[in-house]
Amino acid sequence: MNAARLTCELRLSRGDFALDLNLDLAASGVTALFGASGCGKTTVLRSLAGLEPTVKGRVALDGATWLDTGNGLSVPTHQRAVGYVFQESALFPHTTVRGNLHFAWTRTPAARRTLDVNAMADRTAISHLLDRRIDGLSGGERQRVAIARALLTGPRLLLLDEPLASLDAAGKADLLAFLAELRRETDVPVVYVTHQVEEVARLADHVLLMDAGRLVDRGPVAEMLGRLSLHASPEQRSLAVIDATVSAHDPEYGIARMDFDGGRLEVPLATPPVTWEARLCVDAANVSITRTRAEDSSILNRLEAVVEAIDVLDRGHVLVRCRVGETLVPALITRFSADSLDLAVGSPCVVQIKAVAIT
Amino acid sequence: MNAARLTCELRLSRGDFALDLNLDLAASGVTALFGASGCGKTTVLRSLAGLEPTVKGRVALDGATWLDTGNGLSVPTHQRAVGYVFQESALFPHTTVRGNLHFAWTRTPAARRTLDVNAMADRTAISHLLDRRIDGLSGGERQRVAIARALLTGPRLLLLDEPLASLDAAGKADLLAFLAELRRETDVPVVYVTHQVEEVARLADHVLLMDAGRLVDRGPVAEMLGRLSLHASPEQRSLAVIDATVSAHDPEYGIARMDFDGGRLEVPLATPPVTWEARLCVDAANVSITRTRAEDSSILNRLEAVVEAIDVLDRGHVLVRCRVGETLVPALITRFSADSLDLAVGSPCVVQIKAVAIT
Amino acid sequence: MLGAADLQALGVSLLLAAVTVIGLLACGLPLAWWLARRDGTGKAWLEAVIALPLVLPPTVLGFYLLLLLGKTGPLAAVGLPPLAFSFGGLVVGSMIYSLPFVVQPLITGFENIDQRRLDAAATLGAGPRDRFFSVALPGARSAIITGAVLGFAHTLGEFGVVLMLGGSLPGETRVASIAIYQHVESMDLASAHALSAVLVVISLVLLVPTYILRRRSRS
Amino acid sequence: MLGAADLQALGVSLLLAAVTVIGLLACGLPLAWWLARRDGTGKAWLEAVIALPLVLPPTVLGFYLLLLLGKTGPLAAVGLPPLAFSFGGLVVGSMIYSLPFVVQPLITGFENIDQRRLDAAATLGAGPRDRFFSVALPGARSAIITGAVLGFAHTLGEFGVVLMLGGSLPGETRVASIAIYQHVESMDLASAHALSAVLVVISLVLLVPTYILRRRSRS
Amino acid sequence: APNDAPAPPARIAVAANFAATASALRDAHESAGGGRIDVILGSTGSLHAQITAGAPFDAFLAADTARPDRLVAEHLATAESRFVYAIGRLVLWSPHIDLVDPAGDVLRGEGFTHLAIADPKTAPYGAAAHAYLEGAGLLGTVAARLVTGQSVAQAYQYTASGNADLGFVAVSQVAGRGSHFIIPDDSHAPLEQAAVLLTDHPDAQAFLHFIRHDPDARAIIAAHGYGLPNDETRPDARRR
Ligand SMILES: Nc1ncnc2c1ncn2[C@@H]1O[C@H](COP(=O)(O)OP(=O)(O)OP(=O)(O)O)[C@@H](O)[C@H]1O
Ligand SMILES: Nc1ncnc2c1ncn2[C@@H]1O[C@H](COP(=O)(O)OP(=O)(O)OP(=O)(O)O)[C@@H](O)[C@H]1O
Ligand SMILES: [Mg+2]
Ligand SMILES: [Mg+2]
Repeated sequence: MNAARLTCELRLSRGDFALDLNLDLAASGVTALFGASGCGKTTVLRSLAGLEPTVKGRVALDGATWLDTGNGLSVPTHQRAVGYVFQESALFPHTTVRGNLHFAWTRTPAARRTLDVNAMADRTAISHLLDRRIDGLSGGERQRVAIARALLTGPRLLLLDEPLASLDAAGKADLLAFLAELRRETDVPVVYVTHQVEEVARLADHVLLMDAGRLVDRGPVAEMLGRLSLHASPEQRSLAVIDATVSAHDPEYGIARMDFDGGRLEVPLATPPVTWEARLCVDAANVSITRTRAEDSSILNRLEAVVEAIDVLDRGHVLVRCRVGETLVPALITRFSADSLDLAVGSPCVVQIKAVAIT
Repeated sequence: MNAARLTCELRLSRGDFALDLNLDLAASGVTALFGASGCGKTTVLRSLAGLEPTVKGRVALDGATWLDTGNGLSVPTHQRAVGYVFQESALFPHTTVRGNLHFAWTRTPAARRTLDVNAMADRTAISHLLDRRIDGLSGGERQRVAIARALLTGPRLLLLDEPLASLDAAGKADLLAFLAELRRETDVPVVYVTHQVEEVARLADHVLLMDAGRLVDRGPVAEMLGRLSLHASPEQRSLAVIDATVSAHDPEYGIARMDFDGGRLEVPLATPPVTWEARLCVDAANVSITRTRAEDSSILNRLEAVVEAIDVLDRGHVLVRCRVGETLVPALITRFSADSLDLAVGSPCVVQIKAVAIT
Repeated sequence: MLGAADLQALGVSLLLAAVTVIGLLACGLPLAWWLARRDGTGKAWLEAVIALPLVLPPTVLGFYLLLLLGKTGPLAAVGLPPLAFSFGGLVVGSMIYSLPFVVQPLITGFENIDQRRLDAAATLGAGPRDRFFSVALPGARSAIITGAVLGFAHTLGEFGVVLMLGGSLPGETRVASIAIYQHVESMDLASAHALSAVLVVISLVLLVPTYILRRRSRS
Repeated sequence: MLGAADLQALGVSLLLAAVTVIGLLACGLPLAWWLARRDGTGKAWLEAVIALPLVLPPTVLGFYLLLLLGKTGPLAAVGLPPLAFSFGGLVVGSMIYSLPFVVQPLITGFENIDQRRLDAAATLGAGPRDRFFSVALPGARSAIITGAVLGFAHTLGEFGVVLMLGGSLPGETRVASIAIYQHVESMDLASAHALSAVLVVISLVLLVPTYILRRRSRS
Repeated sequence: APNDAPAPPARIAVAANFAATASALRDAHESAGGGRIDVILGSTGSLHAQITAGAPFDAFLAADTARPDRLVAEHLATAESRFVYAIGRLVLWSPHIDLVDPAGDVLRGEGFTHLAIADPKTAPYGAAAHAYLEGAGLLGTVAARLVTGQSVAQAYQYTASGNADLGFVAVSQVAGRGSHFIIPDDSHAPLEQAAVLLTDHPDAQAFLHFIRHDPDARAIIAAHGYGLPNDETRPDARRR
């Protein structure tokens, strides 16, 4: 991959709030923007889209400079080719769903067009809504329309602000799969704001953690999700993110065998997979640690590991970061357990992961 | 508890969508309204609030009839004393946060007042925003203001439409704790719409599951969350909901001992609890089953149980509902494990729950 | 430059415009609010009727009003005091003539208020009157200022109706627009220019802060 | 009942009102859009200046326009053909006089458009012009209809400016309102009533469907 | 530019108070074979301003002599064409049959609440009525009850509609209804109305000639309640 990058320096101040952010990202893949409410995530997306007139600094994507206030340059929003799903849906109420999609489609240069209106409506499960007016949609339906509309423009940068917030579990899973597919098929860089670690884990390559207008941590998704609990309260879950390939599928039991660089996992999978690559996520709270193998449990996956770090989160919780081959698998356990298992950095151990806890 | 009840029969038709719902609920506690996007949840809340002029049927709360279209009765919204947090925040943009809260406060009869504006702002962590105008708030900040505003009216019925959707994990946890406290302190009935099982588990007493305008299942929260996966895809997680009392707290390890009718659980708890009652939730995917006890694992909680039902969800997944004393603890395991453990209805077994997976 | 009579006429004009605008808002706000919440052809007819005073030449409208509101008119027949040649009559005439300029922007303003805010206010215990005052009025603030400005300015410049109905009684119904007209007709252009200029300056002095105020309320 | 001259005057009136409204929308829409996006006192001044034609009595305004647009005026001095006493002149005069009625509601309408929709349109590739046509115009539809109706009706009833500037030339600048005035002046009240009634009926026939259309566009 | 289209009708600007008479004259002129005439009404002041600004009028029948004189002075009209075509007569009139006594003493009493008058500043009839009231020493007693119309037509409308009990109007307006008192001609400057020709439009010339000399025309003017000048025989003092 050559050096196509998204770089930005953003500075903005607004009452008590000041944004001061320097970024340099690979211009492909999904970057999750994570942080507490009010920390400035929306402001960053708006600045990238050219919607914050008071922002100062520089933004350049893949060689093209969009903002350089030092040199008085600011490319207007409509020439930036960003796709933006706003936090509060900003659909056009004067027309139908089809009208909203059509609006985006007609303004997209032929070269950037991918799916047409009907195909996109199909992929986002809104075909039955095409002739509805916007005020006849439920909250989740609106969100799907907004996503479809943003994707239709074949953007060079996709900005998603909590796009799945009011979707039900099934709808969320469908759209996540669709977004993951897009991520594989195109190399449009995506900046994705969400409060849901699952979404980050599923989609992101890279995670930025913001606080009060500043970047406080960043890293590849596996690293970052493995230590997310360190930054915040234990409510903020850490996750293992494991990129694996399917090596076998047992159609009888609906179980797939997945290989990754630290070993093999068994994961329930009702039907044979369409692609051989998959990303697996495991909540650190669902990973348990033993010193020896227990054989009669329902827990299918037991992996040899080495303790790499032990962080005490509070009096009760300990985050044990285990290395399984090259892969980081964090385990959130009680401090009591950690003591009784006599774990220390470097200890060999077995991490147990229930097959169904792998998603 | 005497027979204070919320009863409603709602019928409404709107294009393809038809609502037809008969309900009879205890008028206290939290009722979660659950269902796919577009199934009519918001429409039900609006109907209860008197905001759907075309709805037909009856609504009565605790003896007072709010709607009886057969007899031409419809109490106007402002006389129904409902607190409503809308799905899309409906704050007043012409005034400040304080103005929004004050609006609610001044219209609340003295007898129904509980917290005043400043105290409520404090509890919902918006004190620092009081003098901001609404369009100077981030998405999550708006949501907190909307919750504070609805709670200020000391409503007789609280309607919450995805109130925590765009909050970060910490904010969500805080507000959930506050709502749970409210639930204990007052006996205001709450109808709570959300797509997040965690929220349901944490708060609800009763769950209604809707599909396409109709009620498809209902029951106490433990029952319902124990079988939620049966209704939908495996993405829809089942949970164990365990009401327990704290019997001891180990300040050294930050672990509390909690008793419930099926035994005892050890749960990480950094500081001694303020109340002795607590509701614990465990994701069925985090519950593992063994036939014998394994002693050296980091898993602290092992409970003797009896298999009550085994449901095959798909080729790969099995939901094993285990009875621990009176409490239902569902375990989501692979069909492979279920077979290799030779589980059948009536089998004795041990359910293992990691302490940190209990939330 | 300006004679005492001109100054007096200016005073009457400003008073008339102020009273007319207040009266128009008092009637127009509830009327517009009511209309904005209605639908169907009945409403369209009523809106069209409100616009009708505009399509008649003012003098002719004044003439009809003179017949209607005068001593021998139907209103006097049912016992109401005749309004011709009195300040009260001018107010009524100006209100009828400026009604559409005030009510139409108000209807549009009220229609634009987000229904969700009104719903929210109802759940917070606000009854219909309360919602009108606490949500609709602030929400339509910009439209109200627009309507008030148009009504005020139009009343200042109004001439035909006022002249026909008022009889140009000095100090009571002789307004600045009549005075300017007299100056022009009698070829006293200097006085006409002076009075026009004063009227324009006073209007600017009143309008500019109003518009600044309207802007401030938006941000 | 109506003579050929009256019918002709009616035709001129309707044509004038139509052309004036079209002209006002053509200038007023961009102007209002521009103003709605501006802020500060400069904007307030401009808005106030737009409202100024209203504060002068129409005949006096017509008189000043006559001086401006007539044979001896500054426009003629720089070589432009004099506009006074021509249909074109009437259009200019009516546009100036009705400008505030059209532009003010438009400004309010444009200001009410949710900024988020404009932002969304920009991210979908719509440039400023495109946003104006595809988001602002549909979003301000109700305000546009209000402005157009006020401008149309006001032009139909306009009298002072038109009489002064147009000179009442039959078939060219004699409009219905002047014809009604002439009937009243010649004490031919029957004709005046008849023409007024026809004007009112035509206005209703035009306005009622317009208002119905405006409503339909909202739901 | 020369073309074959028929010449446009002559446009005669007429002071509004003469409107009805002018229509009758036009009809008579046309039925006597004269060319087509368009009558354009306005206040004398407005019409004068319009003519000054280049209005395409062919002749002007004013309500006074001042504006025609001015036009002559400004070389917009020829002195030869100027003539007095009618002399207005002022009457105190009420639609009530018994309100106005033949001596006009009603003005001295309290028998009315509103007395209508045309604007003395802009309308000749108003100035005449004002002069009469002043001469009769009545101005003080009636001042508070005066309602002023923009023109004599409006003064008439005030009175005819009953809103003013009585008013100073033109004889031409009242046609013998109600009760009246004709104001003596010598109590005010004569209400001479002068006409001028503004172009050499033949129809306009013919029409003015018709008004000035034709016995039928003069009869129509007289029938509408105007006095007639002795024209050629009576030397006009104000003429240059
Ligand atoms: N117009 C404004 N004036 C002043 N402060 C503002 C304004 N708009 C936003 N802010 C503040 O800027 C900060 C950043 O807002 P932003 O919307 O970027 O937050 P966010 O990270 O997207 O939060 P959330 O997760 O709640 O959506 C917040 O503290 C907010 O209160
Ligand atoms: N004005 C309307 N006209 C026609 N259909 C409507 C209208 N408003 C809502 N609907 C439809 O009614 C159904 C129920 O909508 P509702 O808003 O109650 O759904 P919901 O369960 O709250 O969904 P979500 O979880 O997405 O918010 C949806 O199918 C929606 O499309
Ligand atoms: Mg945000
Ligand atoms: Mg909803």
